[in-house]
Amino acid sequence: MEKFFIFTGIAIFALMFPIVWRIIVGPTAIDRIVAVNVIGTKTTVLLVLIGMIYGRVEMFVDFALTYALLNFIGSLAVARYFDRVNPNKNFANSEAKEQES
Amino acid sequence: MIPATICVVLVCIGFLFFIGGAAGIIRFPDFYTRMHAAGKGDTMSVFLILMGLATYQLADFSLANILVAGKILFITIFIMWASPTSTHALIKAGFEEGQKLWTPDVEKEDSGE
Amino acid sequence: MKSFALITVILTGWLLLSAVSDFPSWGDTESPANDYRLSQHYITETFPESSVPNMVTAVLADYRGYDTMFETVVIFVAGIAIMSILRRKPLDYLKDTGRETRSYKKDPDLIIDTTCRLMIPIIQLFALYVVAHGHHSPGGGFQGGVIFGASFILLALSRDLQAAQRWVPEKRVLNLAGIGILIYSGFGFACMILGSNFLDYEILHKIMPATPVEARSHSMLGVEIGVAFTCTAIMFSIYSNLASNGDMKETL
Amino acid sequence: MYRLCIFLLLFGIWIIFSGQFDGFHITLGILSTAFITAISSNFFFENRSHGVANRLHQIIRIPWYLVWMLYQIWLSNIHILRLALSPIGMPEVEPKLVRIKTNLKTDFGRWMLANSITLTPGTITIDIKDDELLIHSISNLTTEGVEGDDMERKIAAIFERETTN
Repeated sequence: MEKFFIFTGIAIFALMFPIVWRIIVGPTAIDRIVAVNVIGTKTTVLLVLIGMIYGRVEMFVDFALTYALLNFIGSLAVARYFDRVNPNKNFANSEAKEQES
Repeated sequence: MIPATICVVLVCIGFLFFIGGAAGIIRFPDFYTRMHAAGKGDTMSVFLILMGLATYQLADFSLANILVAGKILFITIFIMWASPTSTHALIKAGFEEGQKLWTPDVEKEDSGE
Repeated sequence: MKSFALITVILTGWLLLSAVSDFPSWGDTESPANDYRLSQHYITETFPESSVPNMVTAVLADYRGYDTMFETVVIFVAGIAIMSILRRKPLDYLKDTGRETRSYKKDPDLIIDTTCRLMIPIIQLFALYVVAHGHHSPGGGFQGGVIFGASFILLALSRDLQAAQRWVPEKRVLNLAGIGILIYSGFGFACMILGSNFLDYEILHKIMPATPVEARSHSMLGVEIGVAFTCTAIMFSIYSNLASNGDMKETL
Repeated sequence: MYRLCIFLLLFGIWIIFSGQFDGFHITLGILSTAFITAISSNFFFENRSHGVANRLHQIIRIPWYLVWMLYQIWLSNIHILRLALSPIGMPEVEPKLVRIKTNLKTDFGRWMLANSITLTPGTITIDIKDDELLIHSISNLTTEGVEGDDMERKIAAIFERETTN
């Protein structure tokens, strides 16, 4: 069973590489950020798996929870930052702009 | 033996969804559709894999193991709870930044209806 | 200029990597760190001496308590430094740069707001759990403090900085940071008053309902609470100064 | 009364976190839970005028709703998987922005609706303003799905039964 966990961990790790490709080529900044966010979610699972392999799940579960939490706060902060970079667009006047142009 | 089997099945299905999410992130044409793959593929696969691990944890039944399984369940709930919100926040940021909407006929149509 | 930076980075990286070959190999029992009898002492004697199962916490808060106390002071000083560089009176700030205040007021988003509202108390509870179980599981004052600070930052992100400032005004933040260090050094001075060395917790069993060994464990908890106070306050202070450019008006 | 409920709820979460039942840790748990209750119990419920019966009704119904949601998320993932692995050209992908109106009155109901939409097949809520939702939908099938009001009725049955809002 331990081997199964190790292989799953390696496979999840390998799945991060395609997403790293998206981080490198991603046409806009926000594409890259989405990809980083996805890698963060995978890391949460990976941490629990590592805990299973080492037999110390009760410790690694705390790490995983903290990591998920910081990942969430990070993505919210990035979203806020993007709003601040473009402060004059929002739900109401995006329609107006479309009609003008 | 039964918990181990359930664990293997759940982890494998979850991993399949992870592959789907990764393929979507690479292959989908524009930001919004990639967001679909990122937000959804992750939620369900995390749920399945963590549930599988929690089941395996319950194989030798004791109070400590029940609590650890509860904690894993808590992580799952947290991710299911936070993921829609962060997906929404990111897609809203992208929308307000003016990301182009991809449609099959017209490659470069402006965002909007 | 960019290529110069690249060459510098590559050179430095090569230097660091070449130094790796001088390290003892992984898990080497003959290496200086493992050979010396101090590590043996930590591994075998930590639990009998202080009744703390987590060795790292015992080393951090007891055997090297003096070191950790000044780490806390470093965090405090970092917060004060960032504040004194960025913080200006709003009016002077306007005169200096001639920039208009961007009245960037965003109405809170319903979804983000509700999620964060439901999440904040649970995050705070988790932070207190990390602090309180520092001697059992990984964690302790620094980590718990950062998570607690993150809950305030989450409020500032989901609404705006003013909402978080109403809850923990700047004055209270700085008071908390000071109180944290005061708690830590207070434990040290209490030991001195009772006639022992600075931060030698064993003597505290005279004023605690505990045996000398348990007194060390309980004092470590107290010390970590102090660290947590400072970390929380300084985390939030650094965030609010950096995000609002020092004037506490605009938010990220 | 309200604070007592919050205290018990948080203490249950603490027990799951902590996993230690000696007196020392339980005391620490009670102290920290009381502290959190004192400083931030106001965050939890906005509308406190619901009666006990109403709350019990919600507590019983929410798990069923969650199970239904899980089934929907399952479908959603199958859908995404099929789209992502479909051959070159992706004939089924036809992204579209949809605006729908909702009849839900309370903020919490709207929050639930928006998140449910984000989690179900092929749709993501981009923005929500008063009773109008802007939704990005990935294919024709999901566009039809989101315009029905199945989900909205389920949420209304749970959260807006005889509300006094």
